[in-house]
Amino acid sequence: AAGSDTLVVVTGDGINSLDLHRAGTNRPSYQITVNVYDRLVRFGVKTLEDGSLSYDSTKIVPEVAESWTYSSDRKSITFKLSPKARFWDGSPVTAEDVKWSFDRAVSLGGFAGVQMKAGSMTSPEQFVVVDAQTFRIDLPAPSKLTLPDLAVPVPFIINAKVARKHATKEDPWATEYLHKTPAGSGPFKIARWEPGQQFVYERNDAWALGPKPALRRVIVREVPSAATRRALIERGDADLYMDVPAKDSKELMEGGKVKVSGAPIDNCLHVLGLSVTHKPFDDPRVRQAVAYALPYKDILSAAAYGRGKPMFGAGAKTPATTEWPQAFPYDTDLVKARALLAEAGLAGGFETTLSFNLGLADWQEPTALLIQEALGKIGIKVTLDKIPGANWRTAALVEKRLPMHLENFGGWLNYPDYYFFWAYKHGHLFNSSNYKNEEMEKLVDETLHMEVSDPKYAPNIKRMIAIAFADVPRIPLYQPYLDAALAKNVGGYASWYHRQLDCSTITKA
Amino acid sequence: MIRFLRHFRYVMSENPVTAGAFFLFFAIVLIALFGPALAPYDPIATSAANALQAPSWAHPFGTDHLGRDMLSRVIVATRLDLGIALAAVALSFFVGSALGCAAGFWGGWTDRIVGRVTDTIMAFPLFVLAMGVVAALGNSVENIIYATAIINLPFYARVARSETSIRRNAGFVQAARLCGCTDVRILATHLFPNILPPMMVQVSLNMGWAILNAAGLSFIGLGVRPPDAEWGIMVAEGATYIVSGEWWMALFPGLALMLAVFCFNLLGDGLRDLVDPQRRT
Amino acid sequence: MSTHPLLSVDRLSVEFRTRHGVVRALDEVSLTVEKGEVLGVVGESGSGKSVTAYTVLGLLDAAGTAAGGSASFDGMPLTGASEAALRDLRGREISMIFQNPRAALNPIRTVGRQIEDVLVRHSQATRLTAREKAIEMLDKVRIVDPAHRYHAYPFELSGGMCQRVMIAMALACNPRLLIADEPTTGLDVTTQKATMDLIADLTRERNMAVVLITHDLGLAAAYCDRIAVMQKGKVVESAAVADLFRHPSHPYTRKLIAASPGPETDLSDLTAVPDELVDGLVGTAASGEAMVLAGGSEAPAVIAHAPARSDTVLEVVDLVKVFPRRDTGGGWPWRRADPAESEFRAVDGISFRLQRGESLGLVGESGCGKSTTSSIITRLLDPSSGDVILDGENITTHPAARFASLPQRMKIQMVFQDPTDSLDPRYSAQDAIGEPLRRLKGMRDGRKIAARVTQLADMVGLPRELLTRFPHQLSGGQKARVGIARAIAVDPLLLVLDEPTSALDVSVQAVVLQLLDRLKRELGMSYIFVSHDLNVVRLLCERVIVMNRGRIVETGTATEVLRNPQEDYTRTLINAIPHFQPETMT
Amino acid sequence: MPTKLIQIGKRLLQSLPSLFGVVVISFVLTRALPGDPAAYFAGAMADAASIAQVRESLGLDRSWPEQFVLYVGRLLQGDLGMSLGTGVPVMEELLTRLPASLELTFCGLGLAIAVAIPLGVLAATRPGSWIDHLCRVVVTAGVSLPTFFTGLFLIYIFYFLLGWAPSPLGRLDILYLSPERVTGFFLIDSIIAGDAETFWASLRQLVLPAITLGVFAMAPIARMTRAAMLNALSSEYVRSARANGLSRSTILGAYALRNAALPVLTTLGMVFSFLLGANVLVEKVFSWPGIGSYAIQALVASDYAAVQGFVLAMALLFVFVNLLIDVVLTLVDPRVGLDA
Ligand SMILES: Nc1ncnc2c1ncn2[C@@H]1O[C@H](COP(=O)(O)OP(=O)(O)OP(=O)(O)O)[C@@H](O)[C@H]1O
Ligand SMILES: Nc1ncnc2c1ncn2[C@@H]1O[C@H](COP(=O)(O)OP(=O)(O)OP(=O)(O)O)[C@@H](O)[C@H]1O
Ligand SMILES: [Mg+2]
Ligand SMILES: [Mg+2]
Repeated sequence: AAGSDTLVVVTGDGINSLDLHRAGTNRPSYQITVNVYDRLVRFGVKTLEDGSLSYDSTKIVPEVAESWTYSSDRKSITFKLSPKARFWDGSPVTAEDVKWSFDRAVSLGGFAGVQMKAGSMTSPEQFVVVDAQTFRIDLPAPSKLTLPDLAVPVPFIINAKVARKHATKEDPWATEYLHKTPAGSGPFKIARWEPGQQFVYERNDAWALGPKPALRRVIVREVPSAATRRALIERGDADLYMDVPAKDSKELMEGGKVKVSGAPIDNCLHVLGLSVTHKPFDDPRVRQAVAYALPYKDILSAAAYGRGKPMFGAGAKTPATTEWPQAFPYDTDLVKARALLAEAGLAGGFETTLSFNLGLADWQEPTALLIQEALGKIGIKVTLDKIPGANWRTAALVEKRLPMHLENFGGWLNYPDYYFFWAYKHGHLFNSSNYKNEEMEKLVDETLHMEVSDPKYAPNIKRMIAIAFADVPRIPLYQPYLDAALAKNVGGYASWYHRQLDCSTITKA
Repeated sequence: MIRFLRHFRYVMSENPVTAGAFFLFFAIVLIALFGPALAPYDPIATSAANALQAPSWAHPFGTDHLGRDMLSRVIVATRLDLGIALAAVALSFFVGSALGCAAGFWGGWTDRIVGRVTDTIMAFPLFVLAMGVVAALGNSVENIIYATAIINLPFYARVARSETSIRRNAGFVQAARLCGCTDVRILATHLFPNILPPMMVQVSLNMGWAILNAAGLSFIGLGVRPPDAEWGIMVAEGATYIVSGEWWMALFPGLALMLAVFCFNLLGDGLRDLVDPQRRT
Repeated sequence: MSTHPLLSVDRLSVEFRTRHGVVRALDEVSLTVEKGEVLGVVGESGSGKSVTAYTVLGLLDAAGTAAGGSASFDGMPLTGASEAALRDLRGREISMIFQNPRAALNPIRTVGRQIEDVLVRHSQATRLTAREKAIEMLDKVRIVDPAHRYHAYPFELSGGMCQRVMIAMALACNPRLLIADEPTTGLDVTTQKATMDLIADLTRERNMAVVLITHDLGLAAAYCDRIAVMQKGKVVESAAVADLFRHPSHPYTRKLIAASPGPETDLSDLTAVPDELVDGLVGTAASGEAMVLAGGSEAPAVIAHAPARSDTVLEVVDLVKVFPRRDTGGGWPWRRADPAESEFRAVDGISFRLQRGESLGLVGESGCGKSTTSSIITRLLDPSSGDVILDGENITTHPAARFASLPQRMKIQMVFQDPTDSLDPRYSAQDAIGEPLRRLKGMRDGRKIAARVTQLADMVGLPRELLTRFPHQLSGGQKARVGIARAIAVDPLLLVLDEPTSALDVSVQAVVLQLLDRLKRELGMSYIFVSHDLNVVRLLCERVIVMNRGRIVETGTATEVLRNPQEDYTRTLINAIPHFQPETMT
Repeated sequence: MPTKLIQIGKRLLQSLPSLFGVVVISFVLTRALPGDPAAYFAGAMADAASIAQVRESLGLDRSWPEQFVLYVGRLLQGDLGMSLGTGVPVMEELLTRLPASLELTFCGLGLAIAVAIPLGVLAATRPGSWIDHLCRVVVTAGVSLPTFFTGLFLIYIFYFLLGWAPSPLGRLDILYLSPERVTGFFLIDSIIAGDAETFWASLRQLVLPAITLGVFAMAPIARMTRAAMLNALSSEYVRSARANGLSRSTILGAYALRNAALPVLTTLGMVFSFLLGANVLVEKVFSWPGIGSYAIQALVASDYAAVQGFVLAMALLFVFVNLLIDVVLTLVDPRVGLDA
């Protein structure tokens, strides 16, 4: 649409804050942090077989931190800050700034605090300013998760001098100010923000922590209707469209007018959750029966339009590798399903409600319909219940009161134990099935911070997966793709676990 | 009865558009009654292999993203849509006209309170009120009906109020008093039947509006639950497929929706002529 | 001087397309109007008077067509003339005024502007000079302070003033012919006279020809040179006024004359053949023959309640009704307005007694409080103060809202002014008459009710086959009978009649009056008869009360008051009633 | 004239109870919404403690009456609260979005009036003719289309297939900068700024959504115009005007149409507030940054302050528009007083 240094992006959901730490900041707003702020470290980027780019969860590269070293007990990490890192006002990024920012992340509570905790960072005492260019994090115990957790969007570095100026007694962390006015060092600045309509990134020409971004301006425009977004990209009025619904990405790919770049999202699964505290799903045989009755292939073709990695039909009942996610040993087999139901004393079937999130209706609704029909065949009468987005979180995750529901959790940190930690441990947020298994609890606790190289790591992970296979509180449907549609002249797009746009690598011919 | 039929024929012959609307109306009612028997396929049976087929002899309206036959769904949806519209309109008609009649007849505080209540509802952006009600109560068919009824209420109350207050001192009301009728009886047996003709126009307009409203709610995602076929949902679903060239998914339910609303809207004048005794001879 | 008359209508026929096929509204009507002549066109409602006028001016509905004959104005053909030619003619050569003056004026244009419109349209003035001329016209029709009234909207003027404005408009361009279609119906008796006098003066002054359409023979007699009588779309007779009244040649004319009450008329003088009875009685009486209706021709039926002259049926003591005045003050709650200013005393201290079997007339001009009084007496309205004692019991102690369900309700019934308005359009005659039986008498048995309804219908002379009809399928006279049958269904002691005949044709009025008289005698009821027409009141009532502005100004026996009024107000009231006295005609 | 002002004041006072009713109902309605805003806004990974923390910071831990008193108190100070969804004070948001909605609504209404009134007059002068029937069918067809359906098809045909219309991306194409804000109406602001290009650009953006709305609004206006015109044309004053030989144009214009204008004006008031409601869907389809799309988002997210603010703004607008119409009515029709 516009000149070669301006990118027009269309998106369905707008941002509501420029400050990720603030309570109430929505997911799309994370991209501000990604583009506008720097972190100590970041993930590397790799090229996939099909030529598209993706982040590399195994490679952590320097950003503000030039280098880092673990202490011998691995309980503290010391970072050497790069002298090239400068805030927009020209002042250098100091350890003081890093500490203030990290203190803020763990103090404000909410999502930021939770995410920091995943990396074993919970209190300001852990963050130590050694000197202006040296920063140390002390850990209660060694953890493999700390360093990757520093690469996620949350621990971004704020210009503490600027922010402090706008802090008040009631608002010591300057949330009011940073909400509308970022103070960072990242490759882009926010040129304007019209809530509900658009915001514009402008290149920070002074950024020196990596190759200078090719784009000078990025205009991100909110377009609520998916059909319109698709029309815009097809007509060439937009250059980039992220989070394309599966059907559109399949068709756009076939249409050939635009490029579609996508990869399966790491550590993410679309699942059917069965609440083990609701009868009759407390009986594992019933859960297995459901797992045998699901029309996996139909779901993959009619709901995911092929943009999903199959997660069914594994030959063996136990996992051969630690790969996650991996296919479960279930496949559509109504005979087995009926047999299992009969075994559970429910040969006559039963009635239940399948709930799904209105906000994700594009894949959940067809999936739900297919499941409803398929379960009908083994005598399970399913009523569908659409729950509005605002209510979903409360019903499904907080109160965990939905007997049968569609869920899609993805862990930012790409370790199976991290997934199990959130989704299989009792009381944890994404364990919407209320699943509880003593062995699983122990395994996860033991493995979570363990290094991958630890000899116990692989057996533990396999055991966890084997339990998940057998108990199936969550029946995986498929591993989704994150697809982006790009104009033919746009390159350098990489897909990220946080599912946000990273503008710095993108080029436009 | 024969007189009514003759009158009916007269009203029809006088206005071809009304006659067309009535014909359409009967067709819609028949489809609503016998829809499931008429539908060539099971409207909720999915078939991934048949997904998104363009209209053909086998599927005259094509199939949707789950391979369901659109023709069957459009046919079967008639009953639900008509049901929602009828129920919502009946509810608001009875409640609204009772309130309006009372307000118009007794005036004073009754009038003031009813007036304020209807003003308050009217001051709401109506569609948003309906959205709020459905969002708050949950999206079931009943709640859609309640929401639609609530936002239609003021219109009936207003028409009923003004029509009643015109007539409240009419000779025949005074005469009824002399005949020993109590106020309530006068309202029920003398005033209410007489304000029916103007209300009839409102009823038919509102029927159409009720369907549109339900469709709008579906478009926002607050409509009837799947897999029930409902025109609004089908249009809303189909809407996302227009750009990719699967126009039939939105077009046919949209046409059905439009035709029904169109028919109801046109029905109004005819209905009034039918129930208006002045026009009867 | 030209040989042809100013307006000549020659065997004009007009047809209307209706849902029942073609209706012939005019059937070979022929009329002529000479220069300066005033022609009266009289006839019952629906006889085609208005249609004649509209056809002449080319103002017929789209549904109507001239089916034959012709009309010409000063030799120029009107039927078949182009719309443009007619437009030039209208207002400049021929103009017309209508019955309801307020409705005939554009409600949202000042009256001055409306007169100007006509002047400018016919190039009698430019927009610059029009104003002056309009004011001059307003002055001519004797509107006080015309320069000020020029800016008035119709709703700010009284009915009489509106009619004057209409006249001003009609005469603004000095037309040669004025057609006045019932110009004074709906106006107060006193205003009516003033308006007619004004028209007469102005047209005489300008030597204009006038066609005066009316159903009031008295009016026609007083103001016309010649009268044409119309019946069912035909002109049945046309003659100079004196000739017509002295030697009416057509039976219909005779009937009309006979049915019009004068100061000397007796109730039995009023003879009439109501059309529906002619049909109903299978032509026992030849249509031309007048027939005396009233059971009086036979021996009076046994009187149910023997009138004991002494006892009092009704006593009204110092009745007052105060209405809040709407249009005064800013309405601020804290600004208490002067009560005299904020209140309006519609009834202001009325007291009278009524004996059993007696009938009392209540007379007065429009708005003097007659209807309010009768509503209070019938307990449809609560008085502000005062008592109504019916049959020895003070019935004002029961609030009007609850009176409907009390047994006393039966004792007092009412017949309303407008028979159409007082019948529920959705109730058949049968249902309407049966309703009081059901509600007040508590009758449940459908057959018994039907039997009683039939009896009542017979009593009021309503053909039985009409009982299943709805009000809009009945004629005015028939509707009046339904109303009367309903009122007497529960054998009330007292019947209040609020102008029961004012919406009816003279001939129908005569029949109804006779019917009422017969019922009174047969059933021994007492009447309170409300009217503005003393002549009518006199026929039915022994005693009369004359009201003005909510007060009683004069009372006495009917003949006394009419012959020898004591008050000026009564006198103007009597004088304003146009009537003819063939005896005194020259 | 001061009496008129007093009357207007009185009218405004009269609308206070219903405004209060709106405040109460919108408050209760939002609280009755099923979603828990605290859980929603605490974010993806929030645990119970952080949800409680968010709840406290939003003041949602207090009892309803307490919350209501606080809300009304702030309302009286002109503070509508902060929208959680967009993170901007509701007042500010409404002020920027309202002109967008109004501009669209006015254009739609203007379009509808321009088509419907002549149609209605045409139909009324030839009642029962084929023109009459055609008008009726056409306008009824318009109101029978769901707005979102019309909008989508217009976009599909005129933007996607034919490419005549600009991209349905709100008020201005990406290439243009919005004109300096004076009224908030882009059409007016661009004229003030003397920027013809921006004017055309924003006009082009307006065409499709305005047509979508206008088609929907045509029917009631045409219907009422026809009925009122028929009424006026069959009235006695028109007959007497004809009897006085007034010309056809004077009769149609100064006599019939002026009188017919009264009920039509009243209808316009209704249609206007109706359109503001219908806007919700049209704005969603056309990505129009108005208050309608704001309301949808807020409602779905249980964004209390935003929903309440929106409803209140609409109610005020409704009261204002009706007052305006009443005032215009008194100017057109001398008989009408302002007292309700
Ligand atoms: N538009 C019309 N369509 C059908 N019939 C009509 C129409 N106008 C008048 N008529 C018929 O023409 C006949 C004469 O009507 P017209 O109005 O001339 O009576 P009228 O003598 O003026 O009565 P009134 O005293 O009540 O004014 C009536 O029978 C009426 O039914
Ligand atoms: N409900 C009311 N509120 C205010 N004023 C009223 C009301 N009813 C009647 N009036 C006034 O009281 C006065 C008397 O009215 P009423 O109807 O009794 O007159 P009337 O003598 O019957 O006149 P008409 O001959 O026109 O029927 C009139 O000036 C009228 O305007
Ligand atoms: Mg007439
Ligand atoms: Mg009266």
